[in-house]
Amino acid sequence: MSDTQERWGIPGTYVFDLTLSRQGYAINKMCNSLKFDENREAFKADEEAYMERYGLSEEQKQAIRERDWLRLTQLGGNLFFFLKLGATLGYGLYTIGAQMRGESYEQFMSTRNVPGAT
Amino acid sequence: MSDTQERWGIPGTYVFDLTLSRQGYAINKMCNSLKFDENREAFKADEEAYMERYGLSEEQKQAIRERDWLRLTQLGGNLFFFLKLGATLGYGLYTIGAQMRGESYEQFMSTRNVPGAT
Amino acid sequence: MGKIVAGIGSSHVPSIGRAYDQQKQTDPAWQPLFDGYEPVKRWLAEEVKADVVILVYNDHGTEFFLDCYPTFALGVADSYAVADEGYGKRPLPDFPGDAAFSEHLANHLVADEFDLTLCQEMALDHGFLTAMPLLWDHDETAWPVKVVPLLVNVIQHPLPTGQRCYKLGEAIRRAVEAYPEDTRVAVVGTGGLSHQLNGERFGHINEEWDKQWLQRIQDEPRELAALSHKEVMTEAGAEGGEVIMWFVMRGAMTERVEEVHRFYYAPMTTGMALLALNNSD
Amino acid sequence: MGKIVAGIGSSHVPSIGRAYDQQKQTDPAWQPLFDGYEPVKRWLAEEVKADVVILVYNDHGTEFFLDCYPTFALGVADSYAVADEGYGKRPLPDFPGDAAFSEHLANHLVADEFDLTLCQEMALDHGFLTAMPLLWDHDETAWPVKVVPLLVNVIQHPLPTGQRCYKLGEAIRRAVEAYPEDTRVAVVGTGGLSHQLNGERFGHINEEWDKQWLQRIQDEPRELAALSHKEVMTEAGAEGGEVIMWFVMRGAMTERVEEVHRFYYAPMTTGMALLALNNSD
Ligand SMILES: [Fe+3]
Ligand SMILES: [Fe+3]
Repeated sequence: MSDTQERWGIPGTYVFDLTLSRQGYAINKMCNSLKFDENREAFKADEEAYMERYGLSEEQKQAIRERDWLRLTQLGGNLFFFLKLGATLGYGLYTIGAQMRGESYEQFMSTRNVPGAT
Repeated sequence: MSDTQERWGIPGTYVFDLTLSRQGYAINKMCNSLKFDENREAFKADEEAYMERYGLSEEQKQAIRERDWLRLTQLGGNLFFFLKLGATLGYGLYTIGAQMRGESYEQFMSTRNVPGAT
Repeated sequence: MGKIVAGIGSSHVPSIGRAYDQQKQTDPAWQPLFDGYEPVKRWLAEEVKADVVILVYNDHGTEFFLDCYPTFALGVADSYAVADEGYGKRPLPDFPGDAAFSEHLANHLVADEFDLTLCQEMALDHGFLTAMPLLWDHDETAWPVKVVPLLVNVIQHPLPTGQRCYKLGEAIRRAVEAYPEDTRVAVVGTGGLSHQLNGERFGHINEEWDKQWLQRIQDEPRELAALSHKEVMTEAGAEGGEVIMWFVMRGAMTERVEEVHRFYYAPMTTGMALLALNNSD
Repeated sequence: MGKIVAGIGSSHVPSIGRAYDQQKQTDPAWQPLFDGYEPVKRWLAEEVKADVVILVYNDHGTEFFLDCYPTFALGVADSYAVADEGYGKRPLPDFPGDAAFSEHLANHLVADEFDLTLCQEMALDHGFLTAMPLLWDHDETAWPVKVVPLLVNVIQHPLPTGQRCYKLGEAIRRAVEAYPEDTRVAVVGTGGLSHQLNGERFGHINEEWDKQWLQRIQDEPRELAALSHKEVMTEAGAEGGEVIMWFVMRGAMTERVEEVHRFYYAPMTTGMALLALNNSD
């Protein structure tokens, strides 16, 4: 499924090592650019053009089109950078996390000790 | 004369240590910006405004107004950065060096083994 | 002579900062956390009275990008800006640095074979910000302590080993004790405890492991520091691997330490912990 | 298994690059220099046949600024751009990296307690560029070797000690020998020899010291590496202090080395030197 999972052998976990970081460099560089308001506007105005400008692969583009955060992680996206993409698109941390777990937001929240502490 | 000379005790030499680097930070940040053509144009169009924008002290500004490279060095300018200022103003390495030695360009060149190797 | 006068381990979590800024100190979900920090805040103000805080943290895609990623980066500036992490700047005053002390550290640590990246400008994200207002009172413009930010790469493997972090702490102690001024130095290691923010295991926490950590970091830090990254991440989660930053703090303390206060709370996706230590020797 | 197959010390001077680009190879002032590199270029092409070159260099205010300055920075990219130092880009092809080999080095060296800054993008200035076309033939688009740039801070003190640089070389040898591929690796240390570009002593060179250096780096490198920065700079000039980068190369070689070629020429403000070494053991 994912090389980094084989390299590290921790289930359900994609360790962000240099190999994965290099694979996802275009994703993370694009996401990092979204710290600036004008870039967020440009992304929202034309996602395809923006992704093209940063040289994302077709697979990487598709993961972003589908807002598939797990796939994006497997392709080298790093959460600390793609949270900026999430913020641009209106996806918060727990929404992203629930999706990566294959759960609804409510299901995920029900697994927490004190779900009010957000 | 200069603190860094006292700290290091090497005659005629201004070792670029952190203390000196911090003192000259504004100079070097300004000079570093001159790697871009549009900034060189802006500097030439209004030196005073450009220096003000980077927060140079009056002493530092005065050294630049006088093209006094030795003084600029003593105030924390680092040659690798202020060479960009030199290039903007039409001062090359050997012209700057001769001035720091207190010599004319010709005097300085006459001290070299093979002055043709420039 | 410089002296290390306190060692503190503390989580750094963005939601804590939001709760602080939104004044949720008495919100039932948050009160335990804020109450947990109170005794340490008091101890620091009344007994420790540090002049400078060396705070060990990591950046979270805010100020450093992967084009050029340092293993260790030390602030050597007069002041440090509060970063905007994309939701607006937190209403905290910028931090005063102690550049002379930073320079002393830089000179000492590089001579001692630590290959630091030195930063004259550095904006600080929640890795740095979270613990500060919970540990030191501030008003709208000022902090009662000066700071030295020390960044550790815990984002992109290869990370420094736990042992390397521990040795950095030991070297920091030597450097502090060689400082000619009578400067009282607190060292804060931030991060952890268990949490994971990626993959199907998102949300993994391990309260049992966290509670053991709070004891073992006191009694057998070298054994802990010898664990591999894989061992730590398997138990504490991928992002929990950042606990290695506590070793810098622990390495700066004496062999034996005395516990001043301990607090643990795991409401959502992170084992939030606070540990305050005093030197015994 | 990886193998270190050559060790080279070489000056890096902008005027050499200009002379090369302006085809001054037979200009009387420059011919000695280009002739001096020819035998080594031939040896590298015909006997050494390296696959990868680790080139140790420093940046000169081109790609790195003082806001965030690393002690050691290692390239881990697939390719590296030729930098524009403000006079237009030199007409040299960009450099192919060997990212897999770089990653191996990064993993090994960080585990070995070298606190590297890792660079996935890195444009290379004359510190890197000067020696390459004098040592390896290229056409308009390609180089016959892959490269790994390794940057050392020799600009802003505290610099790493000579001994730290030597140890980094030793660790590089261990890492190379642990590489599973049959990769032939040349290590090039650049910089120096004596020169000074600041203050009233601008233009200081010390031919006697330089000539001793070329022998002592072979026979007693540890003694040389133990010299303080002040001792080196007093003799070799403030900017001559960058010769510590040669220790990385020397540390990567065996205890005893065999001299393949030596060349020295001091026409203007820098003692320009070339030294090619073979492992003896
Ligand atoms: Fe963190
Ligand atoms: Fe250089």
